[in-house]
Amino acid sequence: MTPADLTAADLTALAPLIVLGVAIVVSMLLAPKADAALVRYVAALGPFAAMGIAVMRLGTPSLPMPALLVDDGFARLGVALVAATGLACLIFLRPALPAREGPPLMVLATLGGAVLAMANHAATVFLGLEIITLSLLALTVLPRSNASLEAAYKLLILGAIGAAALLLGFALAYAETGDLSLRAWSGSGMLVRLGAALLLAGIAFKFSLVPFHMWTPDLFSGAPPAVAAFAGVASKVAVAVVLIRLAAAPMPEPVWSTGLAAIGVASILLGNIQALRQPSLVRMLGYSAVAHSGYVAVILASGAPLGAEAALFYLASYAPGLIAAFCVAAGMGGAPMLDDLRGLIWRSPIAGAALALALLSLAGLPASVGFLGKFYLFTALIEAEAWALLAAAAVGSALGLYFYMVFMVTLFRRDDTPRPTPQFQTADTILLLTASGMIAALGVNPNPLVNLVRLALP
Amino acid sequence: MTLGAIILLPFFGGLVALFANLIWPRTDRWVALASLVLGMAALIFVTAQGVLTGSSAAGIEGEAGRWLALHRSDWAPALGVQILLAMDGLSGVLLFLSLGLGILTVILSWNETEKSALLMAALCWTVATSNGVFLAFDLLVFAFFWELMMVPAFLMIAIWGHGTREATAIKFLIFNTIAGLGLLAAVFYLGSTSEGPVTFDAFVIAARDIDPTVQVWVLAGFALAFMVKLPVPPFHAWLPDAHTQAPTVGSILLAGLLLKTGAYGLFRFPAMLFPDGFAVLAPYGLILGAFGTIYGALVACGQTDAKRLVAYTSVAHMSVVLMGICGGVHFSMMGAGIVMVAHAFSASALFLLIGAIYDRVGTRDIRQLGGLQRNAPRFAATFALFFSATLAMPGTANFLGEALVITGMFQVNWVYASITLISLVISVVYATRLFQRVVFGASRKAEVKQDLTWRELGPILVLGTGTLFFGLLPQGLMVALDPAVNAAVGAIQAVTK
Amino acid sequence: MTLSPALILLLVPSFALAAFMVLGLYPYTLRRRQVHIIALLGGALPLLIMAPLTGLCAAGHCLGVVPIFTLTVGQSVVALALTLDPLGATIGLTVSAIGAAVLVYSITYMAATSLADLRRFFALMNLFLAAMLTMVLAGDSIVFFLGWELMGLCSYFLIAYNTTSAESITAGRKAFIMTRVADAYLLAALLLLFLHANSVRLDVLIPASATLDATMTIVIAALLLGGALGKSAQVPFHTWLPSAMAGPTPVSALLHSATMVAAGAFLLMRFAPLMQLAPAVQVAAAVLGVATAAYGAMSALFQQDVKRLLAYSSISQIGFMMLSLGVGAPEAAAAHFVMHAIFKSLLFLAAGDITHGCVEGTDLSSMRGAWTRKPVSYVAFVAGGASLAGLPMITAGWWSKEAILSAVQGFGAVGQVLWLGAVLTALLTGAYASRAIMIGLMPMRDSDMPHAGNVHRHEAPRTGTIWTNLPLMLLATGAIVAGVLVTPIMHFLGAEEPHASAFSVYVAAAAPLLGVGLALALVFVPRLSEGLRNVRAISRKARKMPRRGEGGPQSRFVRLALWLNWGMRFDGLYQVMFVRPFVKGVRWLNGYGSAPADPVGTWPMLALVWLQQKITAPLAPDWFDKLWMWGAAGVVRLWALVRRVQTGRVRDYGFAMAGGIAGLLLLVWGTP
Amino acid sequence: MTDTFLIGMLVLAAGLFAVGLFGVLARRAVLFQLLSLEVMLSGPSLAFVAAGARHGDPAGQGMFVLVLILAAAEVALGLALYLRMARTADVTDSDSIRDLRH
Amino acid sequence: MIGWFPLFLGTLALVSAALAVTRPSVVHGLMWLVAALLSLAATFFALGAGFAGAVQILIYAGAILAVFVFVVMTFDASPPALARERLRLKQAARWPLLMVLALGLPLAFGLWGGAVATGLAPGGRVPVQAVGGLLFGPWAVAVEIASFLLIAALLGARHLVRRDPPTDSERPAP
Repeated sequence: MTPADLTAADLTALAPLIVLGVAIVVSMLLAPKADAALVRYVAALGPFAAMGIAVMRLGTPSLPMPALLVDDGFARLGVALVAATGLACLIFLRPALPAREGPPLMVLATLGGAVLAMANHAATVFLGLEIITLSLLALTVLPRSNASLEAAYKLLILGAIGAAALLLGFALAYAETGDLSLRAWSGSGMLVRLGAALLLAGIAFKFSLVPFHMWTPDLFSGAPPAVAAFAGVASKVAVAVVLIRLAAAPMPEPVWSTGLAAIGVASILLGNIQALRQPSLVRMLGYSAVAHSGYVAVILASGAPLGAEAALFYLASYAPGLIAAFCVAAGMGGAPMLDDLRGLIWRSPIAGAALALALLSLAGLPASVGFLGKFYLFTALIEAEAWALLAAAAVGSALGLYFYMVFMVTLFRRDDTPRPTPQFQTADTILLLTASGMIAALGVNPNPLVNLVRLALP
Repeated sequence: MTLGAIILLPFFGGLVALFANLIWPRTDRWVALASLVLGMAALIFVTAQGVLTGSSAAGIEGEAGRWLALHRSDWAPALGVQILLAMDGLSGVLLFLSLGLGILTVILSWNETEKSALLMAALCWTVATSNGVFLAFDLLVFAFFWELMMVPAFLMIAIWGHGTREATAIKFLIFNTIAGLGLLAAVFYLGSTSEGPVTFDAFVIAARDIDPTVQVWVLAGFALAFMVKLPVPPFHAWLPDAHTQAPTVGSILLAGLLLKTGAYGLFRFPAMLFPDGFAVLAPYGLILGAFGTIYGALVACGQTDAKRLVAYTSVAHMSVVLMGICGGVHFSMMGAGIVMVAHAFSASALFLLIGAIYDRVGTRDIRQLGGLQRNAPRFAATFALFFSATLAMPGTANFLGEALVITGMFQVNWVYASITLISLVISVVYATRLFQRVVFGASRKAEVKQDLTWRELGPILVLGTGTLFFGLLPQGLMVALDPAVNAAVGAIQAVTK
Repeated sequence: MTLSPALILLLVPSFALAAFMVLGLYPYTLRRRQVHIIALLGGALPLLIMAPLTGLCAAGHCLGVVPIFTLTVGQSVVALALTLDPLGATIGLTVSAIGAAVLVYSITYMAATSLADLRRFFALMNLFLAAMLTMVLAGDSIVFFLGWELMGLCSYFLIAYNTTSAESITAGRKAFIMTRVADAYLLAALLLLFLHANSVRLDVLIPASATLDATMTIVIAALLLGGALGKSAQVPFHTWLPSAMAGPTPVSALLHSATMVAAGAFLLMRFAPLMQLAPAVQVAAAVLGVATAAYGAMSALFQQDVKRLLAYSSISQIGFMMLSLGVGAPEAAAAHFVMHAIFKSLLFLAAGDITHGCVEGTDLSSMRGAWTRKPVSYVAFVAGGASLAGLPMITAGWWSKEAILSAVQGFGAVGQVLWLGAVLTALLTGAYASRAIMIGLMPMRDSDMPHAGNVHRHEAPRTGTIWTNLPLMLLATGAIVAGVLVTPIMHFLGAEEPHASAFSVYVAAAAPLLGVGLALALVFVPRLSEGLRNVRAISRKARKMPRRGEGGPQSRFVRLALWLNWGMRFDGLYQVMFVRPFVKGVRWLNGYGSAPADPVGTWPMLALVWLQQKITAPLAPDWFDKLWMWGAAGVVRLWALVRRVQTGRVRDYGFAMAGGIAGLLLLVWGTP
Repeated sequence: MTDTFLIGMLVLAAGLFAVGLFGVLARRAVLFQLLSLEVMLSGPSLAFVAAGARHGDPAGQGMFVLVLILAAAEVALGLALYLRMARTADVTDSDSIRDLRH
Repeated sequence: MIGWFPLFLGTLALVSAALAVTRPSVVHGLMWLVAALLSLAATFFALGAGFAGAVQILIYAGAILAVFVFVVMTFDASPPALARERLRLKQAARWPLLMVLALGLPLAFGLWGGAVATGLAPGGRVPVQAVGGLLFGPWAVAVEIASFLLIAALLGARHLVRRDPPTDSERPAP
């Protein structure tokens, strides 16, 4: 099949990628000369359109796709979530005016996520992952501060290790089966099993699971908050889709149930413990992101029938909280410490309340959508009768509660020291309100989100 | 949907109150009051309807006549969650209590200036969430309200508290949330192991035949949450701190309402859902309760902070409730129900009085107080009334409840009965200690000059009337509680026989 | 609740209760006169209703059970009721009469108090009266217990009436706590009976006790006895009563003569049919009764405070009642109840009037010169004292005591021993009663009055007002002539004429007279009176029982007298046995000792710390073990440890990743 | 090409990966770490090409091209980063770049 | 015998790579890297993957290394600096070496015991046309996407090397 052979059906299925690509190219070309706001709007059109297309096509029958990609419910949901996150992050991507590469890079990262969500083949998985990594890297250095350079350097080096491991894994499986699509992983020879271990390492890097997680907190504190939010949400959603596909392959055994479960549990425990007394908001979110990845990993490792649904719901429920928290961090100048947050809710009620709600959701307390995410997590683990994993998740949740609450209480502390009021633009405020609204509304009535996730299931 | 209104009216009232001041200043308290009064009206309407038209609960088999109102609608069918609200006499009594205390606390904090809108909202939300707990029969919704209930209380302690309020607030939250995890895990387990469609409908689960061993474990999860909230030693460590540091209205709602949710949960669910597990665990509950009632009383005897003292008496009294429930006979459960109500009146009133003293002289140290008798006779008189209630003087509802619990204990095991009797004796020790230090004597360092104002006296008289009324004419209360008690006792006896 | 004429019974306590509510709750300031009127109405109206009702009852038209209303607790029915039977009528009439007398007397006695305190005083007195009447007339165990407990509460407030005096506050608390113990016994007994009979009505409950099994009968009877002993200040629960004399005199007159302390005896009279089913308990009651009587009499003999003397005499006299109840003669006990109420309230009132305003308070020396200072009161005191001493034939006390002694003699072999003890006690009674009287005859001595306050004594009016004299005279008359009522009362209650051998009657009659002789010796034999003066000096100075050898060498007589003066040191015994361990325990629980405050609440923390110290610390150098023991080491410390993993060096990060990869590969390679 | 030789090539590829990884872990100089990345990535390249040759499948070489693109992109970004960092820090020692930690 | 020759060349590449990462001087390291890459290219030719070999030489050994060499000019190559590099490697080498062994040995032993799925016929030389046909046929989308990878690198690199001062660094350097 050559490009000329593309059918209308193919174009429909590829439409999200196409609109994203067009948005990237146009905004990139506009970037050096045009008004920065215009660049941002043009760039935003891409994720917006991609999200619209993906959501509209949810639930319709799968179309046959060109090789390497697949058009099924997971792909559409993944694209929708990635694009939505990309759009949100674009709004509060701060160093926008001088560094005009920002918006196109953010859309680029979104494109990577979309590719990953649709990937069905070693080539696309690899490309999707690396586009995300490299564009995040480029986004990270936008401020060109020492911290951002350091974070980018760490991501580069570690990302290359991860990529090399992933590639070697694919290569080994390919050597044994001669097949590069994800079906290859259903083999059970030694080469496939070794490859699976390497593949898991590569993916766990992107999913920031212990011990492949160490770039996460550094990136979260070094990069602009919007970038961190994207790394925390969108790339994980996309990787989760890949993991779900791999789970369906199914992956060869000791690696999957034991290996993934072990690193998942390690992530839950280590992430939560490392976040325990962390005074910096963004680093705390970084460590807690590790823990949240761990929760998703144990869901998938447990092999619960509910696994895919639970994992996707968990990530979707986790998204608004993290985005809102990072948006507040952006307004506070990027890396607020615990002391900076003292009494925030009195100084800036909307930001404070949004952050409080976000922490509530991340902690998984009721009346927030995070609670239902935890509900799914525990239900799935109980269903799979994975008691050890359940215990780890419970311990992790209890630990998590502590540090989220420390931040929460700080927000309400009365404080006499004058502190700067955070700066929020109108778009930020709208984003905060939307995210808070989603946390609360979905927390009370999760049906829309549940139905959305269910539409994606085969 | 009137049942829903009982929850939603206070909730939205709180929400509106939060923003009301932005439009017209000082309207927040009116909004809060109005929403609570409307909620009370809705409750009265539902109760009257239920009593007059008989059972409206066609959906619950074999329990005709018990339920005053029932509401069932879908919430998240995808998750098997529905809005299932039901009200019987027990719920009704506690709902009256909750809304009534809500109104009282709004009146008490009428002149609050610091972040008054948020305080009003927190008061309304406390009432709304505990109403949810009292009404929900979908276990997930129950757990939802259960966890949510902590948020406004947490805010009240953390913002308007005294002393080390933040640490206390976190302690409160950690204790209850960790305990809440047990409840959540148990609820999830029940939901996810259902045969057929996932459901959290308590009535469906109650009808299910669960393996007794499993029942024990799941019940342990439930009981942990309830016993921490109750609280029973050794899970009580959060309570004295929370009571001491909380503002007066916070203490009143904690003692009057939040502790009751724990008692309600123990009263309602173990016997209903896990009778086999209940039969296994109840003896341990009795032991814990017996220990707690003596322990709480003994520790109370040595306190110097008046609020802490009352807090420990709460520990003792709620342990009696635990004993009553675990006794599992009609007398003891009825007694537990009455102690719940009585303790809500007496402890709230004592917190109110101590709060009023604290407002005047800025200390709660009973070594520094004194001379109330001479300077503030109204204070002294009301204090004497609730002092009598605390030590379970006949004629107060507290006595009735404890006497019934003791009666039930005699049916269960005379050892527990004698322990309860001993606690009655010790109650005199701590009560007289509090009373004589605060009311008698010459004025020590902190002299209360101003007697109770009418705004304080009004709520106290309401509480005092309640204490005496239910102590002398408890028939209405007993009739209201009877169906719930009968159901629980019936379920237990069906197993133990 | 149907309206019936019988409901008039409900009015008896209601008036006193209404007076309490008006005085206690009426929000506006009442004037002194109005307070007096309300209090008197509350005190006198019950008497005015009780008197005709008792008359009717004596004529054979008792009202019987008057149901009030009915509660249902599950399958059980709780029917609240009042009842008027001969026992209730007799005791009720006595109580209301004494109550009225005391309230009338109080008007003058309390003239110096402030209006607010006066209101409080009368309100509580009325409430107390209402409670006692409620208990006496109770037709079911709930109402009975309501009155019983309410009395305890009122006694607390009344004994601690003087709220600025630490002594009276402590005394009130002591009384409350000790009687509460008895209340717990009673409550247990009542609830057990309720469970057995499935009813609270006394007319159902008591007959139903016949069907109890033997063990349960003994248990319940013992519990009832415990309740009675506690409330009636019998050994070993008696120590609260002497301390309770810290309250005002009218309070002592009401609470500690006719009503509260006698309530225990009334309880056993009420439940006499049940008690008779448990002979072992009855014997115990009798033995304890006679022991208490003897104990009280011996202690009273050496008291230096007139009120304490009267307190011990109350203990002693109620011991007689217990003895009578123990030998199965509740009617005699009831008769003695009536007589005791009359003469003991009289004694309190008279002594109160005599010593009122004296510098030395109620010390016996304040009685000196009473004959010249307060002739009316002194005459009344003599009448009461004679009745207490039981001077044969001419006093009411002799008749009722004789009835008891006769009943005891009819109690078989044990009865003879008990009788002997009782007679000896009667001797002692004669001694201490006449000792107080004789001191009243002695002239005032300025040497006893170290302060200038004796001016006050001289200026006090020789005769009191009508408000004091009227009750004193009426009661004094009663104390002498009411003896004629003993037989009718016993008939009324359904007992046979008491009859005893002539010898025993002579002996019993001689005993009080011998006692008078003993008193003469104590007062007028120089050595003995000197010794007593020593006792007085020591006990006033030390405020506690001196140790052996302390305060100089003492004769054996003085040591004995001191020992008895201090009530055989029961207080110290209880201090050591109960109070101190309790206080120590409470203090330990509250963090004064080595344990932290609220140890159980902090045990999870302590356990963690302990685990950390015991398990983790020895392994501290071993990092691997430390990792495993993280659960014990405290999560925060773990955090401090773990956060160092994030070194910031990219090589270390890569190293961790390589470790992860290696681990996964090893997993694959190592798994077949 | 027999399977045994394929395995041999794969072992060599793994060796290249390991050597590159060693370089990243052991060398402190930034430039050497970047250099080691190239070595590390050449491992999978070799494995893909060898496997493609074993199966006679062009996809192996196709993957090789993609790996090459990645390598090129990483070198470009890495060196740009290096130059930018060289203005402020001693980049002969990557251990000194550790402001973000704990 | 086709098998032995690529193995030999591959071993050569491995040894060169090992030398490349252990030289103290970056210039020497680069030279050995070139050697390794060229050996690899030769291996590809020997394996019959002419396209890969050619691309390896052109792009890797040519373009990429040219960039490297350009950057290497900034590197301090004085004798003390070299001595320091040597010392640093010596100090830091032990644990990485052990770790790489821990990782490499199971991999190698596992591979040694592995086998290719039965039923797959051994293929032969892959003509360049086949590769081209794949890349511009079924994999066209992947190639398109790969171009975005380069765009990302391009944008990032351009931003990094641009001369203007970082006016918008919103985060102060720690």
